[in-house]
Amino acid sequence: MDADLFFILLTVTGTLGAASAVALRKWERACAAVSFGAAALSALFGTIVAIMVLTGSPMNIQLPFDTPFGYFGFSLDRLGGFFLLVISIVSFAVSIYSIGYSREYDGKYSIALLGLLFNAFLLAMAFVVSANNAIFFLIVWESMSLTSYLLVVYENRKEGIASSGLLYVVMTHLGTALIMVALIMMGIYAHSFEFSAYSGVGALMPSVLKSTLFVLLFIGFGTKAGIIPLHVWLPYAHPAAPSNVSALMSGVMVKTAVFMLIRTFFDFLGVTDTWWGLLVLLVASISALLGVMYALMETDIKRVLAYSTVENVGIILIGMGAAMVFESYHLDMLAGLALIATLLHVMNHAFFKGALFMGAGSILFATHTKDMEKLGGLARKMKWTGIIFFIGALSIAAIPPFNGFVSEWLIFQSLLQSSQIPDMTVKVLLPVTIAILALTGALAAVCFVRLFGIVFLAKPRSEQAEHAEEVPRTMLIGSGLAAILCIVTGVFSFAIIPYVDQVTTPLVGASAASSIVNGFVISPTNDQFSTMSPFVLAILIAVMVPLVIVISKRYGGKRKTVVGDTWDCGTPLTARNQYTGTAYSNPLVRVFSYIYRPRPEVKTESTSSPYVKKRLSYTFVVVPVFEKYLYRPIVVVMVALARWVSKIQAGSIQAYLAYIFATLVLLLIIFR
Amino acid sequence: MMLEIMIAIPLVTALLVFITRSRRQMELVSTAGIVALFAVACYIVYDVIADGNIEYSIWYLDSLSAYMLFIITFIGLMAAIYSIPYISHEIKERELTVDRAKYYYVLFHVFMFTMLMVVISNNLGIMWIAIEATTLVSAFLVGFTENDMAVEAAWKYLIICSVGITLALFGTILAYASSITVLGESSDALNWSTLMANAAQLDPTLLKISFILIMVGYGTKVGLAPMHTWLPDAHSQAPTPVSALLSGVLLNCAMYGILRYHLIVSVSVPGFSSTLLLLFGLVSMAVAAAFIIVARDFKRLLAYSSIEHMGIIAFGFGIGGFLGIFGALLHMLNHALTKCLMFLGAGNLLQKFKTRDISQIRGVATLMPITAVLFIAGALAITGSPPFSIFLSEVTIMTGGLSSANYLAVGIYILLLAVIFAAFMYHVSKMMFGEPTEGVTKGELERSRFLPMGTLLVMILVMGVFIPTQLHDLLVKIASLFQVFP
Amino acid sequence: MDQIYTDIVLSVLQALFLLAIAPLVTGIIRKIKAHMQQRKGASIFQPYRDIAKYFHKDSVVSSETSWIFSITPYISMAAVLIAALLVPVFVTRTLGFVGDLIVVVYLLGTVRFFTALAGLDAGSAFGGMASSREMMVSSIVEPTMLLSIFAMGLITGTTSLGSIASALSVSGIDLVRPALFLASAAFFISTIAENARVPVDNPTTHLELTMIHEGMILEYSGKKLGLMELSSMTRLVLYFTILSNVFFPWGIANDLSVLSIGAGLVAILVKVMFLALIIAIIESSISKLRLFRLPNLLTVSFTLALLAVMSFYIL
Amino acid sequence: MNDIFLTDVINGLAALILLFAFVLVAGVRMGQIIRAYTLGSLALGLLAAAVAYYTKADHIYVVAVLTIVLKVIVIPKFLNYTVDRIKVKKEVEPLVSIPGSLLICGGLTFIAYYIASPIIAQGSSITKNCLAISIAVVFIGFFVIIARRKAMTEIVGLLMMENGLFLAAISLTYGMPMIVEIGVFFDVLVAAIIMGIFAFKINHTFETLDTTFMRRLRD
Repeated sequence: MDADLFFILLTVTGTLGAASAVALRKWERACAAVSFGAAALSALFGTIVAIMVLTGSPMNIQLPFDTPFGYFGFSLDRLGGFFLLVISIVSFAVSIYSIGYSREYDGKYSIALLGLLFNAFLLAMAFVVSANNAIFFLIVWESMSLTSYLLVVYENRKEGIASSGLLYVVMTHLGTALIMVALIMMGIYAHSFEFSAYSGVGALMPSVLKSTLFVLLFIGFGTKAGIIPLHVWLPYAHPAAPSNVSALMSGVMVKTAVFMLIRTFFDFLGVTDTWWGLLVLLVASISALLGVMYALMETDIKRVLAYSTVENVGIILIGMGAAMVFESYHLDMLAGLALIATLLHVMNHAFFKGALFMGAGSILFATHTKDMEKLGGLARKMKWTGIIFFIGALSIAAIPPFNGFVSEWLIFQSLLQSSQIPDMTVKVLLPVTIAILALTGALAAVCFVRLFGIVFLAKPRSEQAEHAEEVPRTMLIGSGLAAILCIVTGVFSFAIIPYVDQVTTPLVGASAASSIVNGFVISPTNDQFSTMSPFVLAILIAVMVPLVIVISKRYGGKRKTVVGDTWDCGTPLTARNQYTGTAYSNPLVRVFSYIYRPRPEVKTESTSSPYVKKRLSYTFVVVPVFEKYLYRPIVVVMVALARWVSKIQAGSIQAYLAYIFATLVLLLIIFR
Repeated sequence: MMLEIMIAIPLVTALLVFITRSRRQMELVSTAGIVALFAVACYIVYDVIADGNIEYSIWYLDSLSAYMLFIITFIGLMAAIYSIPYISHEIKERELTVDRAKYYYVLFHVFMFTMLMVVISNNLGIMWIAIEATTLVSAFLVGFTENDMAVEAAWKYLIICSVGITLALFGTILAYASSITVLGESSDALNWSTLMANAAQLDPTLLKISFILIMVGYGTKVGLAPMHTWLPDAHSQAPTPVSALLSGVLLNCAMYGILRYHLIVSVSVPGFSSTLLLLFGLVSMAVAAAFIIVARDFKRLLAYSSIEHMGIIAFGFGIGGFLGIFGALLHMLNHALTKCLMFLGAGNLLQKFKTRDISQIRGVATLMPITAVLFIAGALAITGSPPFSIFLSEVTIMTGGLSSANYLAVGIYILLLAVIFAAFMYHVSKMMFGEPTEGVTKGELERSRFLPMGTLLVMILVMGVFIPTQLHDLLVKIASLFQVFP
Repeated sequence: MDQIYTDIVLSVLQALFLLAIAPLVTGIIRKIKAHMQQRKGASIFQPYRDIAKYFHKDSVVSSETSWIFSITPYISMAAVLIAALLVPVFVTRTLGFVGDLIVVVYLLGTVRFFTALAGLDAGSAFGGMASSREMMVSSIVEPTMLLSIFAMGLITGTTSLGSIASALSVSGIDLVRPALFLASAAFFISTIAENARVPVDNPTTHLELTMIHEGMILEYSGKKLGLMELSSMTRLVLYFTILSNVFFPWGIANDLSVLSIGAGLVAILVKVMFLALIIAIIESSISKLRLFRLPNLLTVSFTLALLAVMSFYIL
Repeated sequence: MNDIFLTDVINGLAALILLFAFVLVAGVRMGQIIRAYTLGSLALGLLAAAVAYYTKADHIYVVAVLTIVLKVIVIPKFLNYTVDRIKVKKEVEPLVSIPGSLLICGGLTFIAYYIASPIIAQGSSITKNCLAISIAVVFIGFFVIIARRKAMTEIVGLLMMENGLFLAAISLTYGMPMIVEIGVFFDVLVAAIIMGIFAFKINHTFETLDTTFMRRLRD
């Protein structure tokens, strides 16, 4: 059995899924079951293909017709395979989840449309990582953007959905334009638009052009990846989409951008200048830090998660940037280490962000709100959702031995290797990145303590939360799968790394695995720098926790526990006494006020006497810096310009003719 | 012989429609006529592809004309089919009497006839006459709904285009003059084939002036800025199927006129004509972009987008080189198909909402889901998003530009495309999404409208990833006219 | 192979040792403070009695709480103990291969993570406030600790505790650089902050509005309270040990001869007591800072740590 | 008769056409304008005849006849008829004052000469400098369309542009191929008529022929 066959199966099932969605539009439940089932199946095929490719049977399919850009088709090397694996696994989980989740829309919006677009989206993503021709890639890439755009505006009657979608589609389109130029320029130098001819094309270019293309690609794909300041669309679009789609967009789609960044930088252009890596590091650090900081401010669960995606992409790119710096000094081993860390984090983030977004979806499903301030106490009402979400939170907060911790640890280690860089200034710069990364990690922990604590613990803050019930089984299975993977990929990372290494080896030209992994233990390349074994850690925890429990139960004999009220200083507590999400993050706002520029304002309606207030209302906003100072002006200028030009169409026929006359005379005089 | 038959068909159809009595009859006749026309045209096109150019008496068909022929007849077919539900709806709404409807169908077919004449006549003079004729006939179609706006639009259309056309005639004369020193006053000295054959000896100074006049003259009809001013008025006021025809086909016909001269001039004065084309192309795109941003009327929006796309085509030809030409040619077809789809969709909206004002149209996705899907798809396609066909042609042109190192031009081109995309999507998403407009009942109009629209969508979707071999070969053949080869 | 077993045995022993002396150290600090405040003060063994007492009491649990509240004590105790397994106390040989300093820091982070959640769980304003403040503090403290550790890592060319300790203690003075002192200073401030000591927090107060750490465990009682107390005591000692054995590891045993181990034991006891003394002095000489003054102090420590890392290259 | 005389005649007639163009610009009433156009056309017809005589090319006689029949008789009649039918004031109401218009037209004539000069320089055919005049006439016609308000004046201006073309056609190329000539003539006629029809429509819908009132369609 070769991979080609399974890839074809993937395509066919996906298409059938889309078709069946339309065919069964009358029977919503059946429609959901069939179309999402098909999606799950095709994701399964995707997983098979990916595994086959990763175990060394490359895939290659060619479409049977010619275009001015040569033949279109699909081919997968190990890098593509790795990303296809991530995509497929998450897609699989999400597809299953969607069967239940789509109930949310029964009778409100067309399930058929959802199924159709969902399948199309999955296919598009699978194609993006496997397209073998620049133009074909652009086609599928943009198709992916458009299907996701249509999914974002799926709940189209909702307030503000249209504008969120617009922002998204416009930003991503701008990005694509730049990518287009870059890829085509490469094609011109490679004398072919097939990716097979692209690798190493950078060597043929003048360095100025090369650097220009680097910048174009970084901005272009950066837009999709959501790096600051190109992230503006992300916190609007991801929350706007149906939660299952958000999971895909945040978990997987942004990764396709990372995929292409790695592909283009390491494979096509070849990293030669150090400043490339430094630029990436700079931008990535800013994204990571600001991303998590904005995440801390949000009270909309899905926006929190969206911003945390910005943060994690930042972390991923920090890894990649480090790899680029090392590569530029031909420290191949270290580049390999950094790249492995990057790819691991790509995978891990896909899993825990998938779990978290699905969890958020479940909350939405059960309570019909995603506003933290209206939630609370769900851990008791939705036990399993709570646990799943908690696992996700632990992973993203890099609690050992969950997967988030492993990749973050590796990134730290690879940054620490900066001591081997010959250049002094660069050496001194990297520790700053370390500091920022550390700070980011800590803030991320705060962010998710806050999120989980406010949403799942203590008293419910509203009616909906009061009457929340556990979500359907399919949703639990889907999100649970992702959660389990968070643990597995963490604990057994020592087994995964060698495969990842095979992915990076051709890119950096050196295999790092042998020195990274020995037995259960992971250690960065240069021997005895430091070691860590998530596997053994897991065992220790598995032993220690029960031990503690047993001992503490034994010692002092059996004692009964009485259930009582929370300590309330004598006045009965209501849900309004609890700390809110805003209050929780308030200390940090005050600490980092120079970044947040908070605009708190207190309104008091006083009665006749100034001492008796009728009402005190407190509103608090964080200024969206980039939108206000970067994007708004551009739009304003554009529109003003347009208005100015549009004066020529004033309706007077004489004027119209005058234009023609002027043009004519002018041309005749110039070119006579 | 086949040619005479073909151009006879629309005239005969018009006549038959004229003598019909009931609505059903005229619909039947008109459909039959257009289908027959399309069939014959296809046969001829196939003929040209199979065994080369056709040239006798005043006719001349090479691959380029054949290509245009296909576009004209196909879009004509689509528009004619769509006309049936559209017009009958108008009649139902008491907007039209049956006699007016008949008048409409007659004009429609005569219009088709004039456009056919443009592309199959060898003699540049006759081509000019044909183009002028298209103006005169379509003027009535533009002013068809005889309210004040329509009349105004028609008048502007008539005057501005006639003036432009007159300049074009001047250009034609000069082109002729440039030839007499070589060919003497032979009556076929105005034949394109003859001129092309002797292009090298023609008097360059005269030709340059001639081409400027042609560029401005026919350019007016193509709708290149700053001669475009009539276009938004005419396209927004005409009955929607006619708008589709105007945007999709008529503009291409005028462009065809320019191309014929471009071919000659680029031989005798290399680079001159392409520079002009490139210039006008970019200017048109820029102006169109501005108007698309501030658009308030969705039919005008589409009209401006037509200006933009004519600009792109001109740009492509200006860029030149195989990819530039190939892209531009492909774009002619793609634009015709997509714009036709858009206008048909616009027709649905217009008849549903009874307004052309963007700000008064909300929640189409809820009210008319199918139309919404088609319209959004069309919008994405027209703004050059994959997987629709326009993307392919635009990228081809862009590649041509980059490989011929026109970095600045391409830079502007891309910037404008991006801006237009943003503006266009802004308007469209405002119309399609959100809470529906008050007092508009849910539900689609006649189902038969979706036959042509669906066909068009499928075509642009398929051609988005794959160019049929015949088409590919045909385009390569046309490109060879421009002395460029893959 | 038996190498491993000895390592395991040793690390378990050291962990137990820490666990054993933890309450004692707290007791000693309290005693010293009492003396400085002209009080007689409780016996230095009082903490042992307290914990024993907690374990023999029934407990009251709020009706609002969830499973988070009930597992937190076990998790935090376990996490601290695991961390203890990785830290060299009197011998440099431990289960170091399982995790380096970063892991230790993250394990302690885990404790904080759970405690903060537990604080929120009961739904009282105090818990929420405390947890929020705790996280605010930690968000600056954790990177500080990591950075100071990285400084050590750069100096000694490793981040695994055992290696750092042995490297320093063996190669001795020639590794001593400005970075070392900067880093240790930063880490010391972190220790204070992390263990809820003055001037960051006041462990003895139960005045709701000022307490941070106590606020989070306000709802606990009985065995669970005992565990929480014990774990935080152990954590304090653990920090002391890291501070002493990572930054000033001299005296720690590098082999298993009775003599050197004895020396190691003495050394660690001396260092810990010394640190306890310093803490006590600080606590009784300066007062607790206002909450929103804290960031300044913490940022100072952060900067110190960053300087430490950079100075390694520059100086 | 000798060529020199003939060329003088031809050039003279060409000059006459230009003169009448100026007269037209100077016209303040519809009647005057139409008359100026008629005379211009007449001059054109005669010029055509002269060229025909000079080149012994019979088909140009046809052109001459057609010109005179159509442009001197039919079209002016039609125009007058329209003007009478549409009961509007006979003033032309210029946008640009008459003197100003005349000055501008002078400038345009100069530009026309400037543009044509390289071609005249080549000077193979004896009537090359008619090109300059024809360009000038085209420009002036164009200017009339722009600078006058009435729908009627727009039509006349257009027709005058066509006269300019014919001047060029005849003088440069001694007439175009027959079918083209016929076609063009027919076309001009039809155009004039159709525009007349629309003039009616405009008057019918707007109660005026002043096209500056048509400002409904705009952005």
